[in-house]
Amino acid sequence: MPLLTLRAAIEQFVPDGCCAALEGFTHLIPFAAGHEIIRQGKRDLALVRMTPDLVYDQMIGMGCASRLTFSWGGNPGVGSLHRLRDAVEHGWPAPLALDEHTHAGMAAAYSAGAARLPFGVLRGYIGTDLARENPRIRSVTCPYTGEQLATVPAINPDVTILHAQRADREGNVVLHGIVGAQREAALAASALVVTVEEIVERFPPMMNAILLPHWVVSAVVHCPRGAYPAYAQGYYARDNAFYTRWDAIARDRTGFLAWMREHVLTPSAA
Amino acid sequence: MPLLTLRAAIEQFVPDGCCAALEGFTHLIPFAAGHEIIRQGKRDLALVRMTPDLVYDQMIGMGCASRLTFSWGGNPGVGSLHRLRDAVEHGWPAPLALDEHTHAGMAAAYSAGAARLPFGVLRGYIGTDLARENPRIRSVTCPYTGEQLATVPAINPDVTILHAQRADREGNVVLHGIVGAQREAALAASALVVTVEEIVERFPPMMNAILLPHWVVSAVVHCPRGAYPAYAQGYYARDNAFYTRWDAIARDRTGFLAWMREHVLTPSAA
Amino acid sequence: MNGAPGDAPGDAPRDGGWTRDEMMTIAASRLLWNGCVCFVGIGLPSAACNLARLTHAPDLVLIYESGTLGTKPDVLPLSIGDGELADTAACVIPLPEVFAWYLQAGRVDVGFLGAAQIDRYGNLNSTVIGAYDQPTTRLPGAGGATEIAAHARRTFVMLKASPRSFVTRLDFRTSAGYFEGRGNRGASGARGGGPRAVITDFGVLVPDPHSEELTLDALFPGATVAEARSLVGWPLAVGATVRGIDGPRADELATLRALQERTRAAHSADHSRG
Amino acid sequence: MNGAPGDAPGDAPRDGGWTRDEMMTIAASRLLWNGCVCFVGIGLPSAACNLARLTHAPDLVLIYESGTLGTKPDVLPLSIGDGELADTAACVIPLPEVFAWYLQAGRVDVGFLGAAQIDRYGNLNSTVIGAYDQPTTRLPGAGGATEIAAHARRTFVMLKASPRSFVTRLDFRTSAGYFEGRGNRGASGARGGGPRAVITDFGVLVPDPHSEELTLDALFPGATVAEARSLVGWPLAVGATVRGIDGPRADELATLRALQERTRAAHSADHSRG
Repeated sequence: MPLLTLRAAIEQFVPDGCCAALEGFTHLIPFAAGHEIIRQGKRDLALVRMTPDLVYDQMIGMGCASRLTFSWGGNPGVGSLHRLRDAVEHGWPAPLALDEHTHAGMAAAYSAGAARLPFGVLRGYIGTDLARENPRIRSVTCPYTGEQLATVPAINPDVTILHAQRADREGNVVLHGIVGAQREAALAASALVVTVEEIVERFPPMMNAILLPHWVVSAVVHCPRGAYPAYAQGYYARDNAFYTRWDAIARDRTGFLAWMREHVLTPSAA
Repeated sequence: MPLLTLRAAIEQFVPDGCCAALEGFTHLIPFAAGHEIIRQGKRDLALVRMTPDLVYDQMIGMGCASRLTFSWGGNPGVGSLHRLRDAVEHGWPAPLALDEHTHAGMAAAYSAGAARLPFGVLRGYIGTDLARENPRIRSVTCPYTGEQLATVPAINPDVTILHAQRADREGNVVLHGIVGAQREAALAASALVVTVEEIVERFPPMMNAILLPHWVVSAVVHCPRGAYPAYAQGYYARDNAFYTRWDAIARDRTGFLAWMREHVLTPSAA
Repeated sequence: MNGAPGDAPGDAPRDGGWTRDEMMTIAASRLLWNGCVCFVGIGLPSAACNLARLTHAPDLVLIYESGTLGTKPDVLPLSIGDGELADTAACVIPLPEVFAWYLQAGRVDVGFLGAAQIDRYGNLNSTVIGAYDQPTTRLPGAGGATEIAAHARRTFVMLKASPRSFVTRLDFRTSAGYFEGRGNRGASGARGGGPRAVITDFGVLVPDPHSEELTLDALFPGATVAEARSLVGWPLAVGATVRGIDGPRADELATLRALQERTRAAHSADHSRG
Repeated sequence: MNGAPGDAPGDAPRDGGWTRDEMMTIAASRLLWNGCVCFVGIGLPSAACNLARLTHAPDLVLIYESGTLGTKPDVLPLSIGDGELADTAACVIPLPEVFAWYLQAGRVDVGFLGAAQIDRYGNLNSTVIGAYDQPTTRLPGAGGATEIAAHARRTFVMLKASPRSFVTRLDFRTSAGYFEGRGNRGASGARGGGPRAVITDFGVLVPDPHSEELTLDALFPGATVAEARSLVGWPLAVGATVRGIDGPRADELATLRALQERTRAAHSADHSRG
């Protein structure tokens, strides 16, 4: 497991056109990694995440993505993602194909991916029009009871990018707090890049802590505050005020682009 | 969640003929609960466990079981379970029907049970005669790739019995160390009885610890050393010497019965 | 789960010093019983559940879909995954386990839902206004809602009423209520009981036991049948007797306002550093 | 996973002061490379892996199916789930995750297997001797073996030789080797490479690249082709050149014996009171 700079990690593991999951469920959102993807001008990404939020709004608004697999695309507790909406409603800056699911469906798809099964099974998508709009939502018949159950195709990203609290020199990564489907997304991917708040020499044995062992980690990037304005349990709190402010920033194209230029694209922001 | 005596818990939750899983993977084996099942003379149980070991050897040898769902039935690190063998090879003291799986299959079956799905899917049972002998091992076709995958029917025991380190007064139960498929078996069951080393007033928030919340727990039994001769991480070590001695104790019927009378059936042993 | 809206700017106190948002929250909290296991969303449902926990139902079990089980937040979370929820949870588990082992397994007594649109059978839309491929308004989407609607033993819907939100025909069905009514839900594979109450800003609708059509069951103080009819986009059925709901008690109002005051203070603090 | 037998009573030192069990263990340890991820069973494989870790492969990653990842035991475990494995593991995960996310997902480089019987294509029996329904000897069963055999990138089998264990026809096939040989395994859905070496007490067998029949590849010091043939129940194929395996080096033998001495001391301690 190499220790890379953020720039090198994104260059190496996020080629144009790849399928990338920057997972995180409110907590430990890999904002810094998303900003580096924007700075490197990545194009045609098939982005995956249960809850695309501000950093996905930013990547979509900057034209990095051509496809989005997701289950809830909003600004949590605030409202809409205006850049996501603009892409879906008006094709700006580029059309965005949707592969839309429910949380339970995404969870099953990541879990299947982690287990290298081709599909996940759930009692899901009952009475929803989603299955009509998304031909990837199908069904199987139980070989014991004859019941029909919903299926989703496994999600196996080319690269999953996580933010975590700590790594050690060997490349073991530890997460604590709310972990969403991060472990499943990590183990489902061909490559796993983790930005971390802190790197320590060596972890003590961790017993039942949530650890991604070094031999499943492709690269570690030391990236303090890499989840800001989201939070890292034990390190810093969520900047709720920023989430609220984003609503106004992202509402129109010009204001959005100006903000991105100033805060993400300029060298001092890197 | 009521706090019960071991006797009351077994009387209430383990009727004759029920399907019971006393789970544990070397660690936290519910020996005391198994002994109470023997003392109460339960009959016709459909026992389930990935690794039936000494306490299953004892229950089978004492005639409690008519069926066994399992994946590895031995004395770990020592050799055979002579009472299990006698039941299978000679029908003593009663015939024992086998529902035999692999570890991966049992894990998938418990996981399906916990999720209340009717079956589990795995890339499993490849090239083994098990699928020929066990008609419950079947297959489904992936609706995306056309691949055939193995299936197992979900395991949903009437009761799962675990041993754990601690419970609080509310009935929350915490496990640490090797946990096998205990959480899955617990959540798959209709009723969950947990014997514990220790009961504390109240747990602090546990973040990512392995906790079975009080509203999935049917009963807690305060039962120090309830996993002996297996071990409870942080409380006492495994009595490896006893596992070795068991081989000789269980080898013939008379010696076995004498040992059980002295160590399990007599009131002082209760 | 689609967040229900917070206090709207126009929701000024009336009818004795409380707002309709407060009344909705209090009415919903009264539907919860001690010990019940609630799958909670952000916004009004979160306020209602925590109000119940702080008043008559101290042993209410709160599950947020972020994986926080048995959480006891001191302030309301802004997002479904605030650190406060993790800090005060009995435990925090991975999200796939919440959905498979708790929700799908039938271990949730009450699921709360919001939406942009509801129809007369309690079906919900939180996906798009307009056509799916060419939406007028793209909404956040299903999140946990579809499976909450299917698997929670019962659901409560909290949604402010207007002819644009209480509609004859959904633009998109995200989550199932009673489908087309008259037992239709039974054959769907949904194991939960469906919407047992819709708490809106004039009162509460409940499904008719036979037709399963949402029917006016109870009115908040100061609300009228005429007001209700004017806010619902279909010809609203009215129960034989429409109950009057008691206004907020002083302790309910005080507890709720203190909770919201703590929440405002906590969330306006500057967390941009450490 | 079926535990391989420990030191047999009759395994007295010979051929320069080391036993055949020791030679098997050392030969197996030499097949492991630094950093390789091993799925380990109890008995000889556990000794071989830990010997490798303590000699030439310090960064060997050991997984025991009990869920202990990256464990570094100071003494050999008696069971697959000893507390020592949990205490020294990088982390301990639930067993279903080990099998689904690590083994089935192809994240295991080497799986070790034992058995009661092996046939000429490396298929294994650890289930029954005799008929399944009326067994002469009921063995412990598959455990993890079937899926280790299917999914580990390669497997190493450790099994002492006798005409009763190296048989023409298995009584029951628990785990797949090369099926009937000649590429037969390819169509089975097994993603791992199959048995690359069988380490037995006279030397090592490897599959012929074409027929996939197990073929004598190397002999321990003091062992002969005639001895090998006498212990194998089928007409043993012998490679064009049979390598001689170097006897144990002093450091290998010292490290292994110290490990076993620590193990004996630890396991004979009285743990009946915590």
